[in-house]
Amino acid sequence: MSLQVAESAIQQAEHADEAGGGLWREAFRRLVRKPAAIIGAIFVAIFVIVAVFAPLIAPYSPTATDLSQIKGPGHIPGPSSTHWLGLDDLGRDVFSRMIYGARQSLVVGVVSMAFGMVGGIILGLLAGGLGGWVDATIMRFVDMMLAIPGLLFAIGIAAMLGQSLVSVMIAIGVVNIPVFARLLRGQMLAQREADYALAAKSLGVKRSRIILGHVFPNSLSPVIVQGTLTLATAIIEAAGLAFLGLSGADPAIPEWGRMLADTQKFLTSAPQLVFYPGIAIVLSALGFTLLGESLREALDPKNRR
Amino acid sequence: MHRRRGPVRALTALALGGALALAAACGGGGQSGGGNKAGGGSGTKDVFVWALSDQPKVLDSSYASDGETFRVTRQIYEGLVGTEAGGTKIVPALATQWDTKDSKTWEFTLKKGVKFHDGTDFNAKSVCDNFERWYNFTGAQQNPAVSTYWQTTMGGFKKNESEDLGPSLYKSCEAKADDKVVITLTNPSASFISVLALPSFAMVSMDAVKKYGDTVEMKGDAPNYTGKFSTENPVGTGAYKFVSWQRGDKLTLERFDGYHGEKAKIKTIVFRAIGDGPARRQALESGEIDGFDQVEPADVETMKAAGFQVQERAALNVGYVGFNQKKKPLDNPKIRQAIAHALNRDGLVKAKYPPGSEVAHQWMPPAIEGYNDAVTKYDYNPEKAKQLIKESGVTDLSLEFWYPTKVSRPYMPDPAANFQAFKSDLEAVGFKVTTKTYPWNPDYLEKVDQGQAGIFLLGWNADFADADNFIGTFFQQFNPRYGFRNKEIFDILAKAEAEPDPAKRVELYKEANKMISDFVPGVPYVHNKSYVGLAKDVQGFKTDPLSNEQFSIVSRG
Amino acid sequence: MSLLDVRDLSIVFSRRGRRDVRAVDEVTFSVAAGETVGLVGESGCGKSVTSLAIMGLLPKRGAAVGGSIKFDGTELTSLPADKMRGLRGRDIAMVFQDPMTSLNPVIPIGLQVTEVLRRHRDMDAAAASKEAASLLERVGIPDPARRLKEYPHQLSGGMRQRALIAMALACKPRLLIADEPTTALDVTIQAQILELLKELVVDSGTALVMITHDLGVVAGMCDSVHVMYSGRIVERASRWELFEAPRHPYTAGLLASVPRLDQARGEKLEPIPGSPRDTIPWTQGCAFAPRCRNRIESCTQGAPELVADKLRPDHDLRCFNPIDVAEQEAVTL
Amino acid sequence: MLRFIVRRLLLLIPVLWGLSVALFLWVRALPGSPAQALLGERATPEKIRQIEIALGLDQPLYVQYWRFLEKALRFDFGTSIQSSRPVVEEMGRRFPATIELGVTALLIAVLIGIPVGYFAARRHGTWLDQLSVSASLVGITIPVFFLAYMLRYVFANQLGWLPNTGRQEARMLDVEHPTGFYVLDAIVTGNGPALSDALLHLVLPAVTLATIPLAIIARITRAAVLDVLNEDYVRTAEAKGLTARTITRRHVLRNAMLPVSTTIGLQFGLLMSGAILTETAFAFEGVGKFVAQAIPSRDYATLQGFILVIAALFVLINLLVDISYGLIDPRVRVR
Repeated sequence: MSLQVAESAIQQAEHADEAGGGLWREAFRRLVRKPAAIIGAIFVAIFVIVAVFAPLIAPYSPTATDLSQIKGPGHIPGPSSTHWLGLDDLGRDVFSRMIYGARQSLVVGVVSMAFGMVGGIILGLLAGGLGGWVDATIMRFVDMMLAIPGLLFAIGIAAMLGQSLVSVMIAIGVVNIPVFARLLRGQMLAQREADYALAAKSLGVKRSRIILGHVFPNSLSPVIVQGTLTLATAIIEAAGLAFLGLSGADPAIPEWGRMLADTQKFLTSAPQLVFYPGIAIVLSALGFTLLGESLREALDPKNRR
Repeated sequence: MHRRRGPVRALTALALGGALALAAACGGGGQSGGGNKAGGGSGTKDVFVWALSDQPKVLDSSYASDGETFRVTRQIYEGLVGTEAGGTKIVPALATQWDTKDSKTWEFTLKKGVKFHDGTDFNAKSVCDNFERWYNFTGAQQNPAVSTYWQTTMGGFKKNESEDLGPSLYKSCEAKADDKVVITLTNPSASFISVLALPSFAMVSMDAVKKYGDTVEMKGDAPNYTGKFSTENPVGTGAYKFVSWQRGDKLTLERFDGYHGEKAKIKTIVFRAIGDGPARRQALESGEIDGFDQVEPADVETMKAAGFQVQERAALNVGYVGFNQKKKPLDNPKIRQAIAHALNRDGLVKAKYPPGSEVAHQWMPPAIEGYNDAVTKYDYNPEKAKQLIKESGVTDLSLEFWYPTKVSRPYMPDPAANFQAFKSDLEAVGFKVTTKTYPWNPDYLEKVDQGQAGIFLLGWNADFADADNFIGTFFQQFNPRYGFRNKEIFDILAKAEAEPDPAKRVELYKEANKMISDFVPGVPYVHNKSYVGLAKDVQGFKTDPLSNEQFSIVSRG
Repeated sequence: MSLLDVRDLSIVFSRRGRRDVRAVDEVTFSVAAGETVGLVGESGCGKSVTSLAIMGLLPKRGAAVGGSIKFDGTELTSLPADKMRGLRGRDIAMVFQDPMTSLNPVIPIGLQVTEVLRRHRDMDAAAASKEAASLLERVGIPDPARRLKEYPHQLSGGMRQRALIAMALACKPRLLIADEPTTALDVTIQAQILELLKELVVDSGTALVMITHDLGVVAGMCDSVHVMYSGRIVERASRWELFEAPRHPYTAGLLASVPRLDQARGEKLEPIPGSPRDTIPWTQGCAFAPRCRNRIESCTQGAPELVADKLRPDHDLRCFNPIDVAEQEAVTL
Repeated sequence: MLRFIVRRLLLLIPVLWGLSVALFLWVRALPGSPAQALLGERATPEKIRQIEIALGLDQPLYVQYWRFLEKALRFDFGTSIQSSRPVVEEMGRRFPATIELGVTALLIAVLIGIPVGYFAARRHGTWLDQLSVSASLVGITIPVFFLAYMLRYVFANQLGWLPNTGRQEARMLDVEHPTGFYVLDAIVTGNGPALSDALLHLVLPAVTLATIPLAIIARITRAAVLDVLNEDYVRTAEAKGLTARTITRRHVLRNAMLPVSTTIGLQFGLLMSGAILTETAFAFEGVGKFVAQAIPSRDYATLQGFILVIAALFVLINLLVDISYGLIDPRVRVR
């Protein structure tokens, strides 16, 4: 008998999940009506397409230098019919470098975000799921991580791991772990108090089943929104780290943040070199931000009408 | 009820205040912008503002080892001997003449009537006191980061406190008369006189040292100069005397009216630290400063075109791509030659180095005796490089190429650019290049010197103009950096160093240069000219290959 | 002449990218001084919007108000904003539904009462706070001096509603609009609050518009009752008439769904089928038709007009097929 | 309240202790040694060994940590490799610079962000609102140093209105710095030209540093005001016939300021991160630039000292924010 009741409570919980699925469907419907979301999606789509098909789009090699094009120090050929965005200080085609740069930047964004998200989910799940001293310990740890300004933290980790794009991605990821952890934990605590969870609990459904099967999946939507936003900040943070001298080992491999940082010295002589990657970063970050913000609004029950 | 309105009202007030402050700032903008120039006009003839790239570390020359510190101490202190202005020849300074029979006992005749800034006399006793001070360094003063140049050139101290210190080259000093002093060494050293020209061997007032103290503590990880002489009361015999040093702000010197030589033309020298290269140039352009060193190669022509003075400084340096022969396939001479032919040195120097820089073909600049015009040269020839690779029979063509970040050296203003150009060259002939990079100091230097690198970007700035300071320091003994043992090269360099006859010495170095070129322990690629940027009205400035530029001869038109 | 005269009031909400919504239409009613009038209907019927329109509190953009609202001869729909502000709180006051959210949480109760007094009655701080204390006392808040210094979260729901009523009555308004004043309160408190309102209205001769979905509230207080459905008044009558013999099927349905003391034991409550969302536009027919038991063909072929009941002249009705009086009696019996 | 503060201060101790251990271990985990950092190009293995012994770097880690902790408790963080001066002295020089910059930036952010957010909310849906929303989005997504260089390019290089870098004109000679806050110094010493010079040098860095907090504050204010405008108590206030001014100030802003003040409090971390980039981009000799340089130069003492102090400040500021939150919101106060 009590088993039956328990099953029905679970079904009720599953309804809540369905509502979750419905939530996403409904959110999507609201999303396609928002101009901000559409613009964001277009930016992101262009970014991803360029990144994926870089070898097909780029007219030249992004790495082969041609010093014969450079007449002397400070000479940087501007845009021409053969080189649409001009050449850089080592005679490479800037357009091709920008195209290939999208690739690296996308990788940086996605990998750092994934790293932070997975780390944050593990910590948040442990804290929000187990509670008690585990929760207290993890949250103290998270507090400690948050007590160091983010960029400083990232520099510290990147410096320790050495000069490579991987260490940059890990650094940005680690800095984002506490953000995700807090978010998930808070959401799980709220969901644990939700009616369906309380009902299931009162009927003696196993805690792990409630938490892993229902509370956790129902708590993920803000985490996913945050993930979209983190894609944007990760690209910006990577640029910041590059500016401070922490980026991939090989400066020949184009990455927007690195290009932006490395071309600062040409600001007065060839501002276009600074401008291209700067604009590219702003637009791609804007794309992810618009998408994330719209998603957040679309998922917000307050805006459901 | 009024009480409760507090925060909002305060906020409004703040907003208003902020707007006012901003308005004031903007209004002040025009005013002060004009004021700058006007202010610059009055009394600027007697002020010379120089932008350093970094704060000096200390004002006691015997504790100093970096260029920006020396740039300041050189104006305050003088040594027994110096180098001729704009050249490398040793010339008299506080000593008018010197003599030695065995390179072991050195007798100096001192200039008379020289006074320190504190009014005490400079004489033979001062010289001996100075040497005894250095020789008797204890504790943290014996730290290689403190008495760097003494240890590099003279070895150890009277009582060595570390087993890593060797015996001292200095033995004793004797004041024969007021103006006669004899310094005795433990071993013969032909280069002793060149050593004395180093700014670290400047004569300081021992009265001041005793009065203010020259203590050093190793605290945390770095030396802390606690003695006031070393930071707040430096006293020398130079054309300028110290006035004040507001750290993080400015350091001021003033003409020493009791100077024994020609008095300084400009009354006040102000040193400012501006860490950012472009910012130094912009400061010169806006008239904030009168001069700075290390003009960016790309700026040389534009600054000249804008009417600023850009003075060339002769190159006493070499930039090179080093090989570590412990790493395969660099042990193969054909591969090393192939790399030498693969690198487009001319292209890089033309595109990225300032006009006047030379493509290097050996490991020391032409201005130094021992340079050999007849060494083997490896011209840029990718076909030949491919050919040599084929001949070598090496199939695994992967190379680990190292370059440093966070550094700009005269021979390497933009290491990343050099690296990318060379990497592209190497890939063009079939090498597979992987990249390694670290911040210059400490990581990069440490790892390269431990022999971890494969091929790497490095270079050298002369301490003094001597072949030994170049190829001697590179190749005289086994160096993990290069990872080879070539007895012939080691031997000839040792022989050259010990050779007392200058002419024979030069011949030996010429021979050594040829052997080194044939052995290809790396590819030297540039002797870089460096440039000093000066305001339009600065006159009399004379660049010096060892950066020994005296501000006392500078004036403003 | 009546104090408040609402004539042909229509309110249309428009939002970019959506169809206009006609929330209120053809609403006409009047309130005389000292009279208590009820506006009754389910949520969404337009009664609250009507009250906001009277108060001039509808958003300026996106809400078009048509028809006329006359207060003591003054046309409110075209009154300039600052004049309206002078009227609000002084001559026309309002008590809102949810006392939990209708008070500013970060400033003390006292200030929230005195600010009306100082605004409209030119009192200085001392006089205002004295008056505020007596106001709180009048609405039955014990220890008013202390309460004045407290913040809303320190008061119970009933206390807060009393405080809100005190604020509304602070300037002795001539018209008070109470929008579901008891809905958010416990049942025991509800009666107290209603009693309080009734007392105050009687004492001061204030006209009262009572907006509610609760017929019980209406039965205890109102002189006349207007029943609204989907933005229009569907039936209007005196309290006695309406409760005795509702003619509109909607009114009857509302009455039947409320438990009554005179109800026979065992008799089932009959909820109105469907929900207020099951509606058709008035332009096509009677909006209530989809839920109506008395629906006939003509109900969906054109909108009925609000006309005087043929049987009872004081009773207005908007229905093609009203409930028979005889049938009514049969039901009641 | 007092108990709350004391409890929070006590909680600070384990966080800082944990941080000191983590910092100590982190610094040791960095590649490269301080001995090499001191010697530079002229290092030899013998000299490095000699220095490492002198510094006690050959001792076991716990001994080194204990020495570090013992001194740190006496506020002695050792000597900076970069400048050869005691770290505490460097703090005295660099914190005023950064605080001056940060406070100015925060003022700009607050004084512009709040009105912009407020008016955007009041004109919800109009082009003004759209503009402020888009501008704040761009403000958040633009890399700080990119903005810095663009501002330098336009206002210093091209227009020449504002100084390019630094805190002070190099030719300003008769300037005293008793406090290290250049604006304050100029006021205290009554030096007019120095005051305008200090303010001018602050403009571009402060605007750069303010951009992200400004965008965030504007967004939060807008959202908060929109929320509050929909609140019942604002309708109540309207129904009372209060003047628009009273409603705005007493009922709308006071409530909207709750989330905004929390946000402002949370800007410290962002400001510090921003300061690292801003100070580097403007050659502004403050904490951020010094710490950023300290990492590649392995300036251990500086890293440990500065980061510890920054973290302590951060936690303290959070505490202050919590306290001030209680002052604005009576609901929190009672608890």
